Amino acid sequence: MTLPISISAAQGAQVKRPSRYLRNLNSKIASIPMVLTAVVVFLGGTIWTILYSFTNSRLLPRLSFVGIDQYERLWSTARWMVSIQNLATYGILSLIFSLTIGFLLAALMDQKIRFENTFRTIFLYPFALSFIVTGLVWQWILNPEFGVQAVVRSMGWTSFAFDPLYDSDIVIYGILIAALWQGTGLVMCLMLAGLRGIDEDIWKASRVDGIPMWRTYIFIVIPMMRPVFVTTLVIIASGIVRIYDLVVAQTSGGPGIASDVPAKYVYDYMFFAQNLGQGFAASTMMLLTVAIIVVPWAYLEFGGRKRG
Amino acid sequence: AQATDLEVTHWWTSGGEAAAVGEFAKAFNATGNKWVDGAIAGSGGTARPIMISRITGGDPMGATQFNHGRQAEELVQEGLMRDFTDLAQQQKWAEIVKPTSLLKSCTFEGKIYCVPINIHSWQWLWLSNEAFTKVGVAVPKNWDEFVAAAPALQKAGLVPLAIGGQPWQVNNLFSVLVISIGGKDLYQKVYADKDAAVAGGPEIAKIFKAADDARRMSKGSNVQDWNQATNMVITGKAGGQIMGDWAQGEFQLAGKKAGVDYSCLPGLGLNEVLTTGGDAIYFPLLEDEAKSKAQEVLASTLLDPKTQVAFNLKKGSLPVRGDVDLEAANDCMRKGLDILAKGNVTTSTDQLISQDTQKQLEDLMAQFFASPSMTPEAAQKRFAEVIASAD
Amino acid sequence: MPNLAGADRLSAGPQGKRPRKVLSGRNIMVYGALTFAAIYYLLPLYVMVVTSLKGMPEIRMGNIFSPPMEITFEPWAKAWASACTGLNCDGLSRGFWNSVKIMVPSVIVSIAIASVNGYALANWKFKGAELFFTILIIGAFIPYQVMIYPIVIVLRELGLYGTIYGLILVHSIFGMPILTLLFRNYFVSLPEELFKAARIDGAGFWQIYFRIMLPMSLPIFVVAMILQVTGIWNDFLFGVVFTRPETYPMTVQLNNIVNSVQGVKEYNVNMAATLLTGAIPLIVYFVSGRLFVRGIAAGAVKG
Amino acid sequence: MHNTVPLRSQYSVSIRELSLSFGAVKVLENLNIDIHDGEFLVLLGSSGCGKSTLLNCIAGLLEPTEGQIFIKDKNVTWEEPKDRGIGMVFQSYALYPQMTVEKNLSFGLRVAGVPKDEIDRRLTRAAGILQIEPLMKRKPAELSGGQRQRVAIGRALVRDVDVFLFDEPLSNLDAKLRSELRVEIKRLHQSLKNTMIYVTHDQIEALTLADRIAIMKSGVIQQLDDPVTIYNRPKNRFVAGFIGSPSMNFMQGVLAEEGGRFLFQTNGVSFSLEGYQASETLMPGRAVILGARPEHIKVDGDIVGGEVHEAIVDIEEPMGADNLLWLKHAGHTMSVRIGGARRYAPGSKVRLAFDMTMASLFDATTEERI
Amino acid sequence: MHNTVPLRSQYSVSIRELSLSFGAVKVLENLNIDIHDGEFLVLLGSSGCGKSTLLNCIAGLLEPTEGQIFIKDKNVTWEEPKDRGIGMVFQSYALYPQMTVEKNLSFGLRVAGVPKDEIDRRLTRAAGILQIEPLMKRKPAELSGGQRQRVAIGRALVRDVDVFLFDEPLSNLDAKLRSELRVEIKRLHQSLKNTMIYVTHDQIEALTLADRIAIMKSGVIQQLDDPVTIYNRPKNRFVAGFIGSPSMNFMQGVLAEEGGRFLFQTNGVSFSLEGYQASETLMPGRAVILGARPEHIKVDGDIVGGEVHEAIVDIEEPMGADNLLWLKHAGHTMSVRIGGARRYAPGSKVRLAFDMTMASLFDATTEERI
Ligand SMILES: Nc1ncnc2c1ncn2[C@@H]1O[C@H](COP(=O)(O)OP(=O)(O)OP(=O)(O)O)[C@@H](O)[C@H]1O
Ligand SMILES: Nc1ncnc2c1ncn2[C@@H]1O[C@H](COP(=O)(O)OP(=O)(O)OP(=O)(O)O)[C@@H](O)[C@H]1O
Ligand SMILES: [Mg+2]
Ligand SMILES: [Mg+2]
Repeated sequence: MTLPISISAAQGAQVKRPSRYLRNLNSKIASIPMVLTAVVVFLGGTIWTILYSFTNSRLLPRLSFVGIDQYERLWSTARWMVSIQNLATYGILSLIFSLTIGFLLAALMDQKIRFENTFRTIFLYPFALSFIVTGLVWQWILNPEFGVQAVVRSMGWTSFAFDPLYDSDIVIYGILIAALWQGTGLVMCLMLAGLRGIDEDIWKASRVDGIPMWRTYIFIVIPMMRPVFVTTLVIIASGIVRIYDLVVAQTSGGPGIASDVPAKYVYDYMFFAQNLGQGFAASTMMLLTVAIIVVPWAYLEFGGRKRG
Repeated sequence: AQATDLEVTHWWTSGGEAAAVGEFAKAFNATGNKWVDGAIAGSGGTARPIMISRITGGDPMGATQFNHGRQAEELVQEGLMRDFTDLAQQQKWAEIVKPTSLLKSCTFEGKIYCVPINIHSWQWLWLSNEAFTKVGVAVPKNWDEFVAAAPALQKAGLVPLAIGGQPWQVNNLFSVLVISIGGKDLYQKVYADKDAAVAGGPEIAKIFKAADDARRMSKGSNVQDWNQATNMVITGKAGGQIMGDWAQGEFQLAGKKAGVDYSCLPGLGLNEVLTTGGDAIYFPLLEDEAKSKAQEVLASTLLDPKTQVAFNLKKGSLPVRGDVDLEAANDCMRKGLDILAKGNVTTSTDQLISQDTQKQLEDLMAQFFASPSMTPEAAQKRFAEVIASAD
Repeated sequence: MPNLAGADRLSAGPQGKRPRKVLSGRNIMVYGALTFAAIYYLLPLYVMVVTSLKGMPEIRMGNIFSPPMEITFEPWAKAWASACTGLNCDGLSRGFWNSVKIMVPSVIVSIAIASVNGYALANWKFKGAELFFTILIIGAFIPYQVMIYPIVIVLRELGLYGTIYGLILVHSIFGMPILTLLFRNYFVSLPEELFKAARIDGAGFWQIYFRIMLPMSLPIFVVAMILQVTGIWNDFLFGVVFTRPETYPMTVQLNNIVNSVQGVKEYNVNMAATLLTGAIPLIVYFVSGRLFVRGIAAGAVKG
Repeated sequence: MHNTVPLRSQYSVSIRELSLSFGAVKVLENLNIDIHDGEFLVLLGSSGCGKSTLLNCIAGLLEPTEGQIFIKDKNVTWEEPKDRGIGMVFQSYALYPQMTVEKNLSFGLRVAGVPKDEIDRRLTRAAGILQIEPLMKRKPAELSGGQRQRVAIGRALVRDVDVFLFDEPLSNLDAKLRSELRVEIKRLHQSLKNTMIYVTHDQIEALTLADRIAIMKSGVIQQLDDPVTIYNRPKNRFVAGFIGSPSMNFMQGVLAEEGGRFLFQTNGVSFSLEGYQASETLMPGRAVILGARPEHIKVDGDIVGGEVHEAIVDIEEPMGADNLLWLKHAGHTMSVRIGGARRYAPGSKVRLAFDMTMASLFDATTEERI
Repeated sequence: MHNTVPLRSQYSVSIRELSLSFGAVKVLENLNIDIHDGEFLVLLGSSGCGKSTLLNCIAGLLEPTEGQIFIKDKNVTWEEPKDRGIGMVFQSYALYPQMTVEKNLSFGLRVAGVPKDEIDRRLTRAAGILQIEPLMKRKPAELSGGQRQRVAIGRALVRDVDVFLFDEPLSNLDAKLRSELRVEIKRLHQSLKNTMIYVTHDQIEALTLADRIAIMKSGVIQQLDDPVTIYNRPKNRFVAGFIGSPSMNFMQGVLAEEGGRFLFQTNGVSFSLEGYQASETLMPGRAVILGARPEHIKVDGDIVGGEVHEAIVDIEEPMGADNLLWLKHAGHTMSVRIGGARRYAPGSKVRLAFDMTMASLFDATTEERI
C-alpha cells in the first residue's frame, strides 16, 4: 500500500489538536450549576461541617479547635447511643418491611388484576403527603385516648392496649407504622417497574419446568431484580438516615428520648443547645454512615460503566 | 416619626401568650408604626434556630424575642445586635428595671443589647380545686400534702401531676424541686457553682426521690405541650401541674378564678423563692434608618408602664419595673409580687448555665421521666456528670 | 387426510378455555390481600376527612372512625380563613398563595437546571463529569439539617438570603441530585444514534436539547414535575428558615396552626388544615399517577 | 362417536380446530395439525403471524379460545404446562441468570421432588449428549451464545419429555454460530428421535431442519408439506414468494393456446409453458402469474435447450459462490442465479431460458397454484 | 516534504495511522485506509471488532487518540461532524420521532440557516430520487421499515455531502426487505456516484455491494481488496473462514513432495496440490492448512477429473436451491454444496474431488496464505 506521505506530513503538521478544555464548551457551561452545587454546596458544605466538628463552636461557627473532644463527648452521650440504636432498629425494620411489603404489593399488582390503577393510586397517594402531615395523622390514630385503642376499648375489649407513641419500649414501631404507610407506595412502584422488566420467557420457562409461583419469585425473579433492589435500597436507606420530620411530628423524640434519631440529635444540639461543634460532630458521623452506604453503590453504578 | 413596618419574631403562640403579644402590637401601632407579627409556633426550640439563621444570614427581623440569659450571647459578640446603651441611659433603664439582674443579662462588656419585658418564675404548683373536691381531699397546701393526696386522685382515674412531653418541662420541674425542696443554697451550689460533689451528694439524692414521686404521679398524662397539661388541670382531669407563672394566662383565658377554681403554691408551698427568668427583646443591627428609629420606638414602648401592665396581666408574668401598679393582678400574681418585693429571688437557670448544659440536662430528665426503669440513683450519677462538665 | 381418530376425539375431553371460578382461591387471596392493604392505606385519609367534618364536642366524645353525626364545614372554614398563629388570624389562605408563588418558579427552575444537567451528563460527557455527578448523588443523602449552616453562608454571600430567589436556589440545589439522576438515566435510555444524527445535521448543544431531546421527554418531565411539586409544596424546613412571616408557605402556616394550641387541640381544624395543605400534591398524584409510574420505570429502574 | 376412550394413533401432537383471540384480535383461526411421533415440524412465517402464540398454546402457556390439543393421545387442553410432557427452548433462552448451569438444569427436577441420584443420572446423560460437562459450574453470563443455547435445550432434555418446542432458538445469534447450531440441532434430533416443533422466520432453518414445514400467515396455515414440495410446488403465491432467497420471480400475464401448446403472454412477449405440470386443465385467456426461481432461469452457456429470450443486465450482485443478476426483460425485472465466477457488466445483453418443469403458475385472483 | 500546499489526490477519504482507545482498551490500532472518489467501501467484521468506532471517527462523533483523517484532501481530524461533508445513516435510522418526514429531512438545513426555497429545492430532489414524495407529511412511527430507511438516506442526501456513511443500515430488517433494499442502495450508488462507506457484519451485503471490502478483526484491517479477490484469494485463514457461507472447509496437514508434484497429507490421506498457485515456493514438511470452499469440492457426477476420494454422508441440509452435504473423510468433516435437486441419505457413500485451482493454503502457525 503506498501512502501519500505528502498529505499526512504537510497537513498533519498544520492542524493542531484543539484544546481539550474548549471542546464541548457548551456542555461545560451548562454543567456549571451542577459542578458548583456539587463542589461548593455538597463538597464544600461537607468539608466545612467536618472541619468545624473539631472546634468548640457554640451558637456561631468559630475556628477554635479542640481536637476530637466533640466526638468523645458524642460517644459518651446516652442520648446519642439511644439515637443510634433507634436508627438501627428503625432502619433494619423499615428496610425489611418496606422491601417486603413493597414487593408483595407489586407482586400482587402484577397478577393481571382488575382495578390496577385504583389500587396503585391508593398505595401511592401517601407519598404525596409530607412527613409532617403523615406524622400528625398517625399521631392522631395512635393516640390512646381517641385512636385505635380507644375505639377497640369502646367496643368492649377494655383491657386492650395499643399506645405505641406513649410507650418508650415500642415507640419506634409506632413511627415505623407511619413511615411504612408513607413510603411503601414508592417502593411498590419501583418494584413493579422491575417486575415488568423481567423477561416474559423466564416466567414461561418456570411454568414449563413446573416451578410453583412463589418459588419462581423467590429463587428466580427476586435474584434477577437485584439492580432494582439496589436502587430501591439506596433510596430507602437515604431516607432512613435522614429521618427527622416524621419523628418530630409524631413524638418530638418522646417519650423522653425514646424515639430520638441522629438527625434530631444533630438539629437539637446545633440549634437548641447552641453547640454547633457537637452538632457537626454528630453530622459527620451521619455523613460517614451515608458514605459507607452510598459510595460503593455510586461506584458500581457510575464508575464501572462507560459509554462513548 | 414616619410609619414603619417592624417585624417582631417570637414564639408566643398559645392563647394567653398571643393575647399578651396583642397588647404590645396595639401599643406599638399606636405610635404610628406597624407591628408585623412573626410568630413561630412550636416553642423556643423551633423558633430560635430560625431567628438565628435569619440574623446570621443577613436578613434580620426588626426585633426578636429571646429568653433572659445567654441565648444571644454570641450574636452580640459578633456585632450583629444593636447597642441600646444610649437609649438606656437616656431613659434610665438601670433605675426602673427590677430586679437588676435582668438588665445585667442584657449587658455585654458594659453595653446594653436588649430590653427585658417580663419576669417569669418557674416555681409554681398549680392545683385544680375541682379535682380535689371531687375525690374528697382537701386542696394540698404544699408539695408533701400533694404527694400524700396522689393515691386518692389516682384511684379516681385522675392524673395527680400533669406533665407534658416536651423535655424542657421536666428539666425545669426538676430545678423547681431543687430550689423548693432543697433550698436556695443547694440551687446555687448546683446551678451557679456547678459543684459536682453536691450534685452527686445526698441532698440531690433527696430531690431525685421527689422527682421519682413526680414521675409516678405523672403517669397517664399523654400530652405533649405544656398548655395541654395545664388544660388537664383546668378541666379537672389532673390534680396539679408544676409550671411557670405563664400557666396563669391559660387559667385566666379559660375564665377560671384564682383561689376559687384553682390554687397556686409558689415554691411548691415549701420554700418561697422565685427565679427571675423571662423574656427579652433583642434588636438586630439594621441598615435601614427608618427601621432603626422604629426599633427605638419599640424599645421605649415595651418598657412603657402601661404596656408593661397590659402585657403582663395577659401573659401572667410579672412586670420588669417595680414602679408600676398592678391593681388588676389576681391572687396568684400578688403572691408573686410579694415574694419579689421581699427579694426572695434568684437567677434563673437560663442565666446560669449554657444552653448546651441545659440541653444535656433536658435529655437526662426527659429520659428519667419517660422510663420508669431508670433508677433515681442512676439518673443522679449522670446528673453529677453533666454538672461536672457544665459551663 | 382428516383422520377418524381426530373426529372421534373431538368430542372427548375438555375444549377451549378452561372455565374459571370468579371466587377461585387465587382470586380471593389476591384481591383479599390487596383490599386489606388498601384499607390500611385509606384509613388515615378517611380519618382525616371524617374528623375534619366533625365538631369538637363530637370529637371529644370519642370514636375517630365513626362518621360524623352532624357534618360541619366550620373546621375547614376556620383552617382556611381564621385559624390563628400569634396575632395572625387568617388561617392557611395566605400561605396557599405564598406556596404557589414559591413553588411555581422553583419547580420550573429546578427542572430546567436538572434536565440540562442530565442531558449534558448523558450525551456530552467530559472528563470529571462523573465525579461531580457522584458527589451530587452523595449529596442527595445528606440530611438537610446538616446543610442549613453552609447554605445560610452561601446565601448570605450571594446576598439572596430571605428573598424568593434564595429559596428557588435552595430548592434547585436540593432537587438537583435526584432529578439529575432521573434525567440522566432517561436520556441515556434514549437511542444514542438520535443524538449522533443531530450532531451530523449540525445541531449544537442547545439545539439538540430543545429540538430533539425535549420533545421526546414528556414522561420524565412529568415525573420530575410531580416530584418537585410535592417536594417543594411539602417542604417545611427551607420554607421556615429562608422566608419571612409574610411569605411563609402553607406548610409553615400548617405547622403554626397545628402547634399553636389554645387549650385543647382542635383536631378537626388541624385535620382540615392538613387536608387543605395536602390537596395540591394529592390532586397532582390522583391526576397523573399513571404517568408517574411509567416515568419512574423509565428514569429510575435500570438494568 | 361417544367413545370416551381415546383411540391409539400414530400422532404425537394433534391440534383440533384451535382458535385464539386477544380481545377482538383473532390471532389463530381454526387450526388443525397432526404431528407424527418423532417428526421435526417447523412453523415458518413472518413476524406477528402467530407462530409463538401457537407454540405457547401447545405448551399450555396460553389458553385457546376454542379447540383442543392432544399430546400423546391425551387431551391436554386444560393441563398445566408441566404435566404435558413438553420441554421448551426460548428465543432468549430464559436461563435463570443467578443459577449455575447445573442448577438451571436440575431446578425443575428438584422442585418436582425427583430423588437426588435420579437427578444426577439425568444431568449426566444430558450433559453428555450436549457436551456441556465442563460448563456445569458456570453461570449463564459466563457462557457464549451457543453454550447457552445448549443449556436451554438441556433443560428440556433432563425432563424426559415427549415433545420439544423451540421458539426461534437461533435468532439471537450471529450468522456463523447460527449455521453451526443448526447442524447440531439436526444431529440432536437424529439421535433423540423426539417430536420437535420448531418456530422460526428463517427459511434456511426451516428448509434444512424440517421433516415438514407449516407456513403460516395471519394465524392461518398456508401449506403444510415436506420442504422439497414446499420449495418446488408451493401451494399459492404467498408460499412461493415467502420461500426461497432471492425470491421467486413473478410475472403477471394471461394464458394463451397456440397449436395445442400453452403459452404465457405478458407485455407482448410469450413464453412456452411446455414441461409445466398443471394440477388442473389450463384455460386460454385466464389471468395468471408465472413464477420462476432465480436458479431455474438459465442464461447463456447454461441454456440446454428450449425457448430463448434476450435480456439486459441491470445490476449484478456477486455473493461469493454465486452471482445474482438482475435482468430487465419485457418490462419485468428478474433475478437469475449463476455461478460466482461468471461476471456481467451492467447493461450487457444476455440470453435466457426458463426451466418450465420447475416453474409455478398461479391464478391471478385466487393466487392458488394451477 | 515541507510543502504546505495540499497536493490534489484521487482520494475522497484518507485515514492515517488512526488509533483509538477507550481507557486501556485499544479499539482501533494504527489504521491506514484510502478511499477513492465514488468508491463503495464496505467495512466487514464480526460484532465488536471496531467497525462502528471507525465510522464514528470518520464522522467526527468520536475523537481518535492518534492519527489523522482527511476528507477531500482536507484534514478534518478535529472538525465538527457537520463541517466534514459527510452524511450518516444509522442502524436504527435515528429519525427524530416527533418530526414529520419533511421536518426530519430539513432539520439540518434549517439549523444551518439555508434559505427556504433552497431547502424546498433540495427536499424535492431527494424525495424524487428516493420516491418518498407521498410520505412527506407522516411521522416516522407511521412508516414501514423500508420507508424509514429511505428517509434516513434522504437526510444525508439533502445535505449534499461528499461521503455517505452507513452503519449497518439493514440489520434491523427482515431477510426479505433486506435483500430488496440492498439492491436499492446499490442502484442509488450507481446513480449518485458518491463515496460510500458501509459498515456491516453480513457478508452477503459486503460481497454484493462493495467495490472494495475491508475485513476487520479486533481493530486491525486483515485484508482490503475487491470482493472477488477476498473470496477467492483470502490473505489469511481468518478472512477465508469469515467470508463464505457455509464456511470454507479447513484441514490441518503437512506438505510433501512426490516426484516433483506437491502433496497435502493429513491423517494418512494425501491430496495432490496440482493446480494450486502458491505465492511462495512450497517446502516439503511445512505444517499447513488446506482450505476449500463447499462449492469447490465436487461430488459424483460433477467431478470433471483429477484425484478422486471417497467419503460418507453425515448429514444433509437441503436449502431449496442448493443442498449442503456434510461429509466425513479422513477424520475431517467437510461441507459440500450441490444442486438442490440432488439428495443423499445419511450414511451413503460419495466420491469427491477438490478443485485445487480454487483452494487456499495457509501456513499452520502464521495462518497467512502461502
Ligand atoms: N398478549 C397479547 N395481547 C394482544 N395481542 C397479542 C398478544 N400477544 C401477541 N399478540 C399479537 O398476536 C400476533 C401474533 O403474535 P406472535 O407473538 O404469535 O407472533 P410471532 O409469529 O411469534 O412473531 P415473531 O416472529 O415476531 O415472534 C401479533 O400480531 C401480536 O401483536
Ligand atoms: N464507550 C466505550 N467505552 C469502552 N469500550 C467501548 C466503547 N464503545 C465501544 N467500545 C468497545 O469497542 C469495541 C468496538 O465497538 P464497535 O461498536 O466499534 O463494534 P462494532 O464492530 O460496530 O460491533 P457491532 O457489529 O456489534 O456494532 C467493542 O469491543 C466495544 O465493547
Ligand atoms: Mg414469536
Ligand atoms: Mg456497530
